[in-house]
Amino acid sequence: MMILGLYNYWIVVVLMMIGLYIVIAHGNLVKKTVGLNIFQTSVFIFYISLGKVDGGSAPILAEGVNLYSNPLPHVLILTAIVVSLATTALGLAIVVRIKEAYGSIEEEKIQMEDNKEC
Amino acid sequence: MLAHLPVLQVLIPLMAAPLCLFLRRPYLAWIFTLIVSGLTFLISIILLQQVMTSGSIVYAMGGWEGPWGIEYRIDKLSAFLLLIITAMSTVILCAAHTSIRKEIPKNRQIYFYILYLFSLTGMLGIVSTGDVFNVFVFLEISSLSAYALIALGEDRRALWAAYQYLIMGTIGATFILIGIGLMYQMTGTLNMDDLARRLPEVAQTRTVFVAFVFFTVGVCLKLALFPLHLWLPNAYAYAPSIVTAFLAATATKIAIYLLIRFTFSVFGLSFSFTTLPLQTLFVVLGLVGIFVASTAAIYQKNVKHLFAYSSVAQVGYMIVGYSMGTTIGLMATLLHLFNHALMKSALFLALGAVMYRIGSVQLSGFQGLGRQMPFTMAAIVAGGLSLIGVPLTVGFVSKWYLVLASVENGWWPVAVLILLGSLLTIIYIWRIVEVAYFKDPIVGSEPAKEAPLAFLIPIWLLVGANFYFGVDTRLSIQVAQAASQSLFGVSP
Amino acid sequence: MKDLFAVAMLSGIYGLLSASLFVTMDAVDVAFTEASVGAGISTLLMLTTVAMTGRSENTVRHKPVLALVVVFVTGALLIYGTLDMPYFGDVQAAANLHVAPRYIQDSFQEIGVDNIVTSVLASYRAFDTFGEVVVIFTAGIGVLALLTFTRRPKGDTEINSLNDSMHEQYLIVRIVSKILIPFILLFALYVQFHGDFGPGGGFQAGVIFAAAIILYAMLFGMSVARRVINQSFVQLFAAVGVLTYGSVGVASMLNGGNFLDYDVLSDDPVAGQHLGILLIELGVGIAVATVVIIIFFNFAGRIGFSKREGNKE
Amino acid sequence: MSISLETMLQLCIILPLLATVGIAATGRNSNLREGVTIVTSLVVLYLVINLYLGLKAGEKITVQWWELLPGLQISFSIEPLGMIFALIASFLWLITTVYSIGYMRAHHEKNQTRFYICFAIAISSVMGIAFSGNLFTLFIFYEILTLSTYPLVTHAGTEKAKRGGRIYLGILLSTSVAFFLLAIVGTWFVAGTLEFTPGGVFDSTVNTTVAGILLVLFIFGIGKAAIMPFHRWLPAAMVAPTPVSALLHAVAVVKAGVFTVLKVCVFIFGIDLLQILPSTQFLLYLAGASVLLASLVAMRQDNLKARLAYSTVSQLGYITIGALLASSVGIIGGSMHIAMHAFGKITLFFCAGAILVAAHKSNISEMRGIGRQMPITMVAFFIASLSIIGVPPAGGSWSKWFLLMGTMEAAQWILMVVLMISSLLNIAYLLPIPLRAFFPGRGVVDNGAGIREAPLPSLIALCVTAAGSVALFIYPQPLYKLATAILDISGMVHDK
Repeated sequence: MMILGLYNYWIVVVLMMIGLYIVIAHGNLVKKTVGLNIFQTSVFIFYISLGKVDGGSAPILAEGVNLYSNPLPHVLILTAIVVSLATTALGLAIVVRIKEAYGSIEEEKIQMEDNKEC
Repeated sequence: MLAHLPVLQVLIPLMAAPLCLFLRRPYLAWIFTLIVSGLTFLISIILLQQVMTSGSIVYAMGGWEGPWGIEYRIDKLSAFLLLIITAMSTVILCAAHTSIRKEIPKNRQIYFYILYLFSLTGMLGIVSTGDVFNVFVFLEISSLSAYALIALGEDRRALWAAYQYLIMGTIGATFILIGIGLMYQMTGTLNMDDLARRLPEVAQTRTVFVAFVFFTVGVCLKLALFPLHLWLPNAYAYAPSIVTAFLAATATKIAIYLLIRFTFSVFGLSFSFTTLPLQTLFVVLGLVGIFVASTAAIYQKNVKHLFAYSSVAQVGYMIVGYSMGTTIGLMATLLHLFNHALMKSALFLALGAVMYRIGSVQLSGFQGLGRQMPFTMAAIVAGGLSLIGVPLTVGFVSKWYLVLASVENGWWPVAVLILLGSLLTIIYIWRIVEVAYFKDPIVGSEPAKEAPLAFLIPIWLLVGANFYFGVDTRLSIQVAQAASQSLFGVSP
Repeated sequence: MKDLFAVAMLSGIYGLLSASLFVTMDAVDVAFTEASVGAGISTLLMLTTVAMTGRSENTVRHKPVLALVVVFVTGALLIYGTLDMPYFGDVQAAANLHVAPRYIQDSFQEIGVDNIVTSVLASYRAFDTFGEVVVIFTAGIGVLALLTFTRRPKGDTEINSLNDSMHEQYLIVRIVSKILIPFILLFALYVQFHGDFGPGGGFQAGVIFAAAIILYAMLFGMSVARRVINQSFVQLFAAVGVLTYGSVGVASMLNGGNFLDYDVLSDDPVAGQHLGILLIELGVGIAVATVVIIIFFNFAGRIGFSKREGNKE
Repeated sequence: MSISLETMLQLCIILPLLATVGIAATGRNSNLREGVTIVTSLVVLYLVINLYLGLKAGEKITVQWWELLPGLQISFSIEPLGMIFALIASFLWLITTVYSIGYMRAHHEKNQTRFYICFAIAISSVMGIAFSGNLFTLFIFYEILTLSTYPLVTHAGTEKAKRGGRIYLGILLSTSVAFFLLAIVGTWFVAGTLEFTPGGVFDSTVNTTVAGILLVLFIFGIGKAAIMPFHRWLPAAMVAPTPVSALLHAVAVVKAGVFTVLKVCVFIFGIDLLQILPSTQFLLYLAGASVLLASLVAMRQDNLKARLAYSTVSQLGYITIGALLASSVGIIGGSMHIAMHAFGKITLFFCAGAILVAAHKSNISEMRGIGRQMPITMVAFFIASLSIIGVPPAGGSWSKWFLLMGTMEAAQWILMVVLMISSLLNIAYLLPIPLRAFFPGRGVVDNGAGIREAPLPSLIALCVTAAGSVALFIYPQPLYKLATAILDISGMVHDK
């Protein structure tokens, strides 16, 4: 029962960790950003899944429906998605500038350049 | 209108930011920003008075009282923080126009002011809100604008620093988000008060434990607590001078605030300090942080780097005070929040002035500045003395309480280490002094002129504050004491 | 996976998948948004970035051990945390018992909107949404601050040429989508105002609207698009979006209510709520649409430029 | 006299500060500038004497300033010990000013304005230390003194001066921050007060180990007392211009140190507690060691100022011993020695400076036969040496006598021997200098061509101080009375 009850969360955790791993382990800035995206999106899935109610339907009032899923996580995640979009946009903008300034988007290269400077 | 002050505090800068787009000229934008920040400062003063006299203020957004709606909750602690942030931003802004004109291309200056206002908004929002998810949202507002502001630095390394900060910051924020989610899952509420009421029932569950861990780690990332501080030095070193001054004075304070707020007002003291060895962990991390960072500071060639590391060290002090888990300890932390804001803003502004004149803050470039920019260097020395904790400066006050708190806990070794830490401070401050006063200017370099008044006035305002609040400690101590007592539930 | 192009596409697909996952978990609004953002905008941005930074990643992989450790610890911790969780879909879970029921039961009387998500989003937790708008606006400004040219680039010509060459060829595509665009815009408006009853609302509408413009820009070249849509005008519009939202709140303050308390906007609270939600959704729509446009234009505007810079190295 | 004693007390501290403004303003015109300094020092001296009379008349003089931290006030009150210190400092400030006028000009020093300003600040903080009513106040002025003297030490601005200053500041700040402050906080926590109270602030229930630790922290923390191993700053500070070495490092700074030690012993711990503390004995031996070693090191110094510096270190050890002996006689001896040594040592420094200015000589080996050219200076030097050694007809003999008495009374035979040996060493390293100067012995080329006495102001100054140490031998009564008064107020019996 426990397995059945929690498998969903466990999958989410695995997804999160994949994302996190990409962020930490990859030197390529675009990939880092992608990883960040995956990480955040997985968190969203987690939120949504904790709002799911068995047999509930989408929280839009309708005739003859009396069991709805929890709308609150949805709202939170709507906000969170926008936040993640904002972060991605800003991050990529910085990446672009880095490319222009360093001519590379590989962590090692950039670090080397910096160490040369100071 | 008085009833609306809590929201106005946040709303005014928030609405002002987009308005900046309509005034095309940077100069106007600066004046406008300055006025707005000044307004928030006034509001924060009034709020502080109200809170000190008549307890916490609750303001329900959209008329939906918590936990269904989002409510603002200003208590002594948050009022104190509001005061610090708004005051710092206002003073620092005085120098903004002069410094920005030099460091940021003209057609980006407008955006600078907008982002500045947003990061101010974000911080104020974090401090005022009583809803955990709202914290996350405003945290992101302030962080995003901070990333952009840092990336505006002249040096290309600013970009890399900003990106690293962005990654770290976002991971931290997401951790916090996870923590919030878990809390919500166990309690079904997002309102801090409500959480405080409902968490104890489920306090023993592993989920809440994990929630606490994730939240703490997330905050420590933002806090740049050793060993999670790696993003900070570069970010501070390459950001535009004004940004550095502003962030150094406020950003880490916000993180500390969050830590205090959640451990004391949400999870509750007993939980936070018993479920896991937080106390010992933080004391150790704090102390190690103090020593590693201070030692690193000694070896820096770039003075902005130097003071950035010293900031990390100072965070260590605050954490140590916090982890005492006593009224005096927390009081010391709060005092140090206030005092450190004063010192660091003064120091970084002074560095901004140096940047303005000689275009770099390499230590080697400081040769002979003692004679060429007497007032600026004097300010740096004064700030340094305050950082060391010489009597009659604010630094001394916080040191005193830190040591007192650790002695009270019977942690003599900690007290000794704290004081030894300040010896390291002496060393790195004196490196600057000796270069500035005992080395003759590099031959061939044209002598630098004294910084313009636009710098000197705010700088010396802050230096003055460093001494004033070191001599007349009534205000800061009274507020800090009241705040920490109310957090401990002691009736003053 | 060395090819960044593929990486970007896959991340888009991941977004789409999670969107469908959301649908299965009754989160239609979220799904809608995630689809438009995860699969749409961010993928688009990634592709644009890749176009500038080059497709291939170099192979050096560093400190995977440390990363693995961190990831493993975090993951283990989370799994450990899940052990005490209420089971997935549990009706009795605390999350579904304390605050949420009120929304489900009373929201209609209090706000008169079928879509509970909308009522929560736009009224109960309207302040969060306000924050969300500010966040996206901040991002827009941030991108502007980072990517606006400090000096007028000679790049424009290149961009034109690039675009022209691109869109001379695909005549059919052009015509088809030229016909499509008005419909897309219409759909955007529908989503905008239909938010009360079905999934949708300002944010999604804004994204769709922006998508239309972007499509246009892609087909007819940046320069043309630039001519049609004046940049500074767009920026001001974004500001207007945010201000609209804010001023609704201020209005309610002036009418003696709390910030964003729509009840006081009209004599009948429900009507007031309707009005308020309508207005703020409008604000959201405007802000999001314009910001997304800004972001995209500034990215695309850089293409030629950064290519040159890159070659310099 | 219209103004009240309280006002005078505050004026003693504030006037020098105000003077700095005047000095800065008149910086252009050197005569005016030094005029300001002299007038100020005269006034301060006058005030202090009035206070002294007031104290003799049994007035209770206390002043409360604001509360710096809750429960910790900046407050002043006058008691005999502080009075001694204040009298010496203010009097010798006047003399030194006269001296430095001659010295600084003849030596063509740079930034003389800065010099006089820092000097004034230093004096004001010395007054603050002397009159401070609680340990907290004392600590604050103690730190100000350290900082304000740093520019004086590094006055020359050379690499050597920088290094000297580094050691100076490094040791003094470090000890005071790391140990002194900790000790103060500890005391505040244990005793709940920092007020100087006769008989000590600790009640009988205090845990002696804790108090013992505190005592050690105090003795180490008060780096200005130059107890080994924290004495290095004193020789390092000798890079300063001679007047600085003379006043600050023979009188103001070092005496501030030992004064603080005395204060702490008498008014924080109290004699009775001191006697039963486990760490006292250890500290006594430490002080004894520093007396002996410093004398030995002094023997081997050829640079005159360095030798004097080490001799100071050893003499400070005497006073610390006197304080730690925790016997009435010891206290008397210690407090008297503050005065005696001050007069003696400042004279020696004056002479060293005079020789430097007039003959440009700083090494002892070069000073053979110099007595021919500079008789007055060398006579003064001779007298002062006697005072340091402690033989009649110089004041030093009294204090050393009492100190010896103290060691006997406390049955500290080892220390008694130490003191005697070190007195012999004093003879060995001080007397040869004047003797050689007058009787160079055979086969020494007369190197003194064209050397004349030092400039008049300097000469006057060193004569006055030399005369002073003789006078203190002939009329020790006032000093003795003050010293015994310390015991009276702390309610201790002593044999007249």
